[in-house]
Amino acid sequence: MTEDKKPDSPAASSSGSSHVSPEGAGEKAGDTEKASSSANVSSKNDPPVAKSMDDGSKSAVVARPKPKPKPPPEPPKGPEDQLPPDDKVLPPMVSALQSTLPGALVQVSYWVGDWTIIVEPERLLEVLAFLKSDELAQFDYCSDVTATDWPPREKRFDLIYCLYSTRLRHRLRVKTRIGETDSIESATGIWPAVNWLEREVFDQYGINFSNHPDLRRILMPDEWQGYPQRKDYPLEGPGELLMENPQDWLRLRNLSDEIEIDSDSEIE
Amino acid sequence: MLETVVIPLLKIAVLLNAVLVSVTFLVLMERKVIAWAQSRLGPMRVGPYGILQAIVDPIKLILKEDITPVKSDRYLFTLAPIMSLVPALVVFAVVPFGPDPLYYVSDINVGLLFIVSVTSIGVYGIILGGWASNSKYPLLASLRASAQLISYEIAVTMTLVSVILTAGTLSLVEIVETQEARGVWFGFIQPVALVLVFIGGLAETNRAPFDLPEAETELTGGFHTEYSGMRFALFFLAEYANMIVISAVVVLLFFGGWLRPFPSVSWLAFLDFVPSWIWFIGKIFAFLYVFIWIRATLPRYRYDQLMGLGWKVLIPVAIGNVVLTAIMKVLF
Amino acid sequence: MTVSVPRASVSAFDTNELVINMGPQHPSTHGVLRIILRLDGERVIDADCVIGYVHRGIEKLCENRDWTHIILLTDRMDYVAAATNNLGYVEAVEKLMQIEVPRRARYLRTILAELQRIASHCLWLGTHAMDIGAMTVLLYTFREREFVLDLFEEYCGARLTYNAMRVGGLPLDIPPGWDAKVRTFCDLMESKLGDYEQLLTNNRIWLQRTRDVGVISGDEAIGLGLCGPPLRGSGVSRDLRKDEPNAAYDEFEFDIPLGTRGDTYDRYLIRMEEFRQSIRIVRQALDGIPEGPIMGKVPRLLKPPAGETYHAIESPKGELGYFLVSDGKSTNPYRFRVRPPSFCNLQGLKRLVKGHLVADVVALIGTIDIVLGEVDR
Amino acid sequence: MGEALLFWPLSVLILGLGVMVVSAQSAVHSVVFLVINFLLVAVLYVTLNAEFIAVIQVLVYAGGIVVLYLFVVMLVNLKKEPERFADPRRLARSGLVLSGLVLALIVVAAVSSVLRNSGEGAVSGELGSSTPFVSGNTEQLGWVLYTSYLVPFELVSMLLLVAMVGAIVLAKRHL
Repeated sequence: MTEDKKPDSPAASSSGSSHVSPEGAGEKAGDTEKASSSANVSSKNDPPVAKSMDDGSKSAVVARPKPKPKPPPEPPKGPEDQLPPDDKVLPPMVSALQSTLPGALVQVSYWVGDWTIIVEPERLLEVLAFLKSDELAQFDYCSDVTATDWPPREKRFDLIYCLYSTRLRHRLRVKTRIGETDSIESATGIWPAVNWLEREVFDQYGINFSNHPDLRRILMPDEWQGYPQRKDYPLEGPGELLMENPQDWLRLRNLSDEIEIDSDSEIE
Repeated sequence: MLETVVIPLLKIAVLLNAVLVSVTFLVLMERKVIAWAQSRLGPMRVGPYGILQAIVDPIKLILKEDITPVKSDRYLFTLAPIMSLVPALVVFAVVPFGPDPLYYVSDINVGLLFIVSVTSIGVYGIILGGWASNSKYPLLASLRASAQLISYEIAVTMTLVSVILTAGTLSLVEIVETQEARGVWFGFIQPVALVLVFIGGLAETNRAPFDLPEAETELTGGFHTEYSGMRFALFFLAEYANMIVISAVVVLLFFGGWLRPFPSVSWLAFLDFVPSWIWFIGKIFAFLYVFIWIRATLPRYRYDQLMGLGWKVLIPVAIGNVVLTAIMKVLF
Repeated sequence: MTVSVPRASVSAFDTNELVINMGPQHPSTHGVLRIILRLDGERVIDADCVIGYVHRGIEKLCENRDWTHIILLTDRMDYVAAATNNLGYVEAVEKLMQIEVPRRARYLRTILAELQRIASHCLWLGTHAMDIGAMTVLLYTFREREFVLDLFEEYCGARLTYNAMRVGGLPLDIPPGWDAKVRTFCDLMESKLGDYEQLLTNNRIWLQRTRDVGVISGDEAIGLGLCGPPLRGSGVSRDLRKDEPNAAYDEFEFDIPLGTRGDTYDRYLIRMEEFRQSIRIVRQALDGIPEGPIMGKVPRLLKPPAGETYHAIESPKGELGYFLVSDGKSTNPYRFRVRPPSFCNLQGLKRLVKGHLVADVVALIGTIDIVLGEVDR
Repeated sequence: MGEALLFWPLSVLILGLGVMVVSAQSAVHSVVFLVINFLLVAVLYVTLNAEFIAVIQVLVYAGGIVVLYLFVVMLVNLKKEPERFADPRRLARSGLVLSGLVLALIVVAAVSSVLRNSGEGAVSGELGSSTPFVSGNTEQLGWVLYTSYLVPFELVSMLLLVAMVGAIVLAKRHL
């Protein structure tokens, strides 16, 4: 457990202020928003999820200071990774994985016919490489890479690789849990296919992939602020802030304007 | 004075009008024929069966705003469409519509070479148009165009040599008269040359399947991407006028020009009641129909394949044809 | 023979690479796709796809709609094959809730999905041929596609975004006489396919334009995550209708056409054969439509138990997967993720176009058959 | 008389265009002037009743060679003027000397040819005598080329072939 981030505001504000001059646009986007909202922590109103991931997660765990117009139900703390029933035999590649890479596997889960394995984030790449090359697994095809966001959890993201074997025709999902500031090794070396898929995860969730050849935003514009698929991102985009807290919205606008000016001057 | 100035001027006026009007109707014909090939109706709104579309289209183009891009080369941008249309029209000066001097503006003794050389000037319109637009797609298109036109011009000119050898003259009127005297169209004597000239003609007029300079699905319209209004209309006119020129050349050289079919068969002489120019124009339109038909049917060549076809197939075959014709001429 | 020319004398000329921007407004990028091409002459050195111009955040939207509303949003992804999108989604939910779907509904779903495949392939064939310059094919295929749209209109009232399926079955039974019309369409389509093939399959120019263009080996295609016809074109036998049968596919006989060379022409042939196989499936399904209900036992308020699942079906473009997470408490999915086949296939474009000419870029965009609504979601 | 009327304006135009070819700011413009120049020269040939030469002039020079010039000029993209020598005056001086030399050469050639013509009768007479049984400009040219000047003609064609091969070898690095 290398995770050191605590779900309270001092950590958030320190992480925000430590990145005053960021390099990447995506990183910049996240951090500036973080900074703006952490500066705003003391302000009385608490927009539902709009402000930032940190505050959102905190407000979800800590008791809400103000009653909402429509208080949402308690956010779930994580997926229920159901254990396989006792009469289910583990697929051979999972047992092979257990014996070859002991300790990498955290849990094996089975639900409505799908096998999922949950692995340590540090050993994810090792596991994926094993699954690709092993005789019993032969997962040569990566169908999908995606993530889920569970804000109350300490390691809030589930990163999920959906694997398929065109030779043995079976599927497996590999899941790992990572925190917001963690970065995880990219699997582009194993399957070139994950290039865009990981870019999309980065774009939508802000999960950092190290050693990714081309980590840029893909669906959102390059200068976009925030990560839209996170649970604390407002459904209708930053415009929702305008309704809740015009001041926040203005600050966001100014920030994005400044960034535009900066990037223009770089081009010139 | 009347003989040397007024009558030629009158002829030129009539000819120019006829060409321009037939170009507008050719556009309508193209739209209609392609529509029928594609199980559509084509233009139906303006006039009965859309006939008046031929008149409305030019009016629309003339009335449209004529945009000159800011960063374009202003003078060349205007010069280019002119340079493309003028040669296409000048060529008609030597096209004979009948045996009588009344039916042609002039009969110079190097008529065929005149046509070849004047049409070769037309490429400047395309190149300069593409360059003057100061835009990348037109530039690519004009590069394609110049390479394509030059290589196919070589093939076509080389092929024409074999026809000249067969006819023994460069004058278009005399070429047709030779066909009459021999009693057979040259298309039957020189079938290879016919095919070569027709393919080369398709390429020189930028028609499908060789319409690379204006391939709208690749180069978004090619060299005339930036053109609009009247200047676009000039390019448009030039393309269709060139189609008519190529058809006229093919008809004159290979299909007996104004002659009726089978000029040697005497019992077909009753066909002579049809005036010569009607035969000629009828044949031209038959060829134009083939042009359009091909456009509706075939996919487009790729640039390297097009150049390969020109240099590796057409030119060797054309040279071989010339050599063969010369040998036959010496032997027989 | 290699003649070496000193580098300095070459660089005296301005032979810079030309960077051209294809799209987002370009006649043959099939929507708002932007490709930045680096050219050496007309040869493509590198290509960078820029997407996201029609990103509507469908995944985010779906996480805030309830399980039934989402069907309508899935229509908007691959809008030329909306029924297939519906099918994939409702089956994923059914899998999550373990709902049994009546056999009649599964048969009808199969018919709808296969008709949709024919319509989608019609659009693909027309635009692909149009890009390569054969414009007549476009009008022919649209004529037939119109027939399919009419059939769908008669079935559900909509022509493009059908909202044609429900969790647990179908909202509507087929109108009387509809199956006869589908049969007529199958006969018509079969004869028209001959027309298309006559225009293209043995056409020399078509062969020259598509043979050996965008060749990709099977292993490389797997690695790049290609799916659907582009993957099968490289000789990889992977069709989810056979491998992981959904709807009623396990009850029908059909073949999976496979390519040998992995070039554009093979991909073309495969899709042409898929037309025929789809017709074959539709005919078998029409012959055997069982009587019975069209809706299974479904609770009024959908609230799947907590858990997650990934369910993929073979859409006309390839593997269309849905990854759904339910928290078991709310009536919305906690996570709604689509694995869009067009997106994954478009990723391969960069590899396919390298070394080809500008004109081939157009042919290759056509051959991977993308719908930007699905790429961007 | 009519020819003379046409000749003087034409020659003035041709010379003027020649100056513009040299002095045009943009390389593409100067190529365009060159094309017009060639077309006018072709008209000059027509006034001399040399239709064949005129047509070939248009076909080969205006329609063929200059297109290639234009091709190159467009691609090389000479937005800025090429580098000048440090001393612009030196360039002007050497230009002046060169043009003076060329002018002197032309004058000498013209004077000597006039002197020779007056002394030995017309050259065209000789030409005519060697081509007794053909009529017309084109045939005459062909006759002369393939009889009196056969060897030079073939030599020139060889030279062109060599030049072509050389150009291909230079341009294509990998054959």
